[in-house]
Amino acid sequence: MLQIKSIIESLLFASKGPLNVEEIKKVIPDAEKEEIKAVLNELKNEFEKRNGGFVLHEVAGGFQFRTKPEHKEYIHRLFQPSPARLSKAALETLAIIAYRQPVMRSEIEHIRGVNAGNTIRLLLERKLVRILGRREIPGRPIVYATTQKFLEIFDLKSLKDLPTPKDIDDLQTASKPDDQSLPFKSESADPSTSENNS
Amino acid sequence: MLQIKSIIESLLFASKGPLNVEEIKKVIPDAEKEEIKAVLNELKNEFEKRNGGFVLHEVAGGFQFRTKPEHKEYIHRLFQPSPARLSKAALETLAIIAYRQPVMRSEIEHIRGVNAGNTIRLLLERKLVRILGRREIPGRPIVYATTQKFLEIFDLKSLKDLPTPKDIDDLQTASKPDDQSLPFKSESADPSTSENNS
Amino acid sequence: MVNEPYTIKLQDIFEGPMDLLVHLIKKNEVDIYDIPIAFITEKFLEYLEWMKSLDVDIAGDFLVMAATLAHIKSRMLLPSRNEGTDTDEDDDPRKEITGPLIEYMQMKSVAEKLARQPILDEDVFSRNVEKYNLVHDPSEETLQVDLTSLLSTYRSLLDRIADQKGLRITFEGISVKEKMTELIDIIKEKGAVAFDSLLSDTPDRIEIILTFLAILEIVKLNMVRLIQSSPYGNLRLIHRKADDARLQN
Repeated sequence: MLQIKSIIESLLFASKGPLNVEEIKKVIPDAEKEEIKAVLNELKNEFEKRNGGFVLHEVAGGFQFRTKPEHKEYIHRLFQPSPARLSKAALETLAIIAYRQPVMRSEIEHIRGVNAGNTIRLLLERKLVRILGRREIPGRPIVYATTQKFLEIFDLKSLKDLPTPKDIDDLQTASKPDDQSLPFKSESADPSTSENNS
Repeated sequence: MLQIKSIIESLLFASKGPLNVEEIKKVIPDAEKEEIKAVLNELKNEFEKRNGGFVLHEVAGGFQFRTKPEHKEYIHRLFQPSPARLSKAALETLAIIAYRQPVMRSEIEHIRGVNAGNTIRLLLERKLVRILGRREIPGRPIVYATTQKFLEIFDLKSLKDLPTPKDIDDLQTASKPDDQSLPFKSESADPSTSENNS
Repeated sequence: MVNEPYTIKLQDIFEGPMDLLVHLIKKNEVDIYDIPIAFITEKFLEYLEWMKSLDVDIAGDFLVMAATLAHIKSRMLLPSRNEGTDTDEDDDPRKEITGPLIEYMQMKSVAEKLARQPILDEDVFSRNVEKYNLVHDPSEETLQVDLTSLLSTYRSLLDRIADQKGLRITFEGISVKEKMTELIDIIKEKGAVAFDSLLSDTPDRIEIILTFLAILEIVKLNMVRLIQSSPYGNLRLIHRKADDARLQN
């Protein structure tokens, strides 16, 4: 029999999206979950140490081979034209949906103060958000949530990994150039507080 | 500056097809052709020696990362259609059954313009649709509906939660005035804010 | 008129009134808990004037906000009803925009942080396996299904047949459809049922109408027979299959 490590590596290589332990287990039923987990971590370390063009990255609850950010310039040159970047409106709408999910269109519009129909449509088309169902209030409005692909695209391990909003004090000083360059300050605010689960 | 080897590896990794020396040279103009050729051979040897799940394969005048043939059995298993994966034909048929249930095969075929027997059978096998009964008209045609499993796969609480084409069309239009999408609901009944949103 | 001309590049056109307000507050280093409402209103209107001078269509949202600001400003001028008590802060009319502004600024900060992540297909890349050699026959290609793909598939089918004559597809409420499926299941199981028993204990009008419509549809499908023994008597629904069996015995 082939080495499990080699098999797992080929699966990660051939898969379209990140693979998790359960998905690998389904393909190699003989392997123990613990064993798979160990191999994944071993591979991750190995590719990191190799310092080549790509690494095994942990994202959206699974593992996926990805190039390193420092190569982007060259890869963009290889793929012309590069995909359209998300607009500010799309990012803001996405942030609201991510934080407030499940959320209605009217709630998004209430926060942003502008019509959100087209932006939601775009996010649906790009599969970054999905229709979760309807809210049981008059009119039965549709409620939206983020997708697995949202996690994959924005390099999040899970929704718990979402960036926390800035504190109000930080928001006010954000216009000063010095403050803007601050890296992610780990906020004291717990991501699971008020904003997260209304 | 990044190592040329690392850049070339990332290009080979991200590319859709095999890359040859000229194509790589276009992306990294500073690199000499001889250098690129040497790096490609070096990478090829390295991955061969590594004895992992994939190798750098020389094909069609270029180089491409490929899984090893001995892994194909596992990779086929990975790609085996799970209940959440369907062919385009199956998805179309499922969409018609979901939105028009209870529905007869002839109606499905009328909409799709092709024979639907095989795809219906496949959907029955996958337990995404079921036979609801027969219409008591000549020929006693079978009537189809979706199943509980259908709801589970699409993450719906009930069929009532299924979004309709109208929901998507509505996204193109401005939200209705009663949609509470005004930037602010002013608690006092202010005529200037209550009717301005159209 | 405008002593400090705006130097706004066209790509900085504001997304909406909230976006503009945030800009004004940050630019002027205003304390969000103590917004100088007259000043901000003035700056807000200046911007609208500027947009007008550029012949930019000012969206209704901006006008609503201008009205809201003016309204708050006028309320600030009125003496507080609870003067002398501790509730001054709660009475602050500015509260109406402070809360939403804070919320919006927080969401903006999340959006900014998200944009700084290494974004897949922009900053980092996974393998492009769309055309993986394993798929031999394109018709065999499978798609990951989700609600959005189900819905867009149905929509494109509707578009495809939209021009065909003699086929009318209407957007029917799914609720009647669901009710039909539910009722057929019940009737099939029991053989025959009374209309009343199909309703919940305290049915509302919608439920009665929905149930009735669903029954009419089922009858039209010829899957059940409808019997009413006396005028205004209870409707009975009999499954065609059970009916046949009874007649034969």
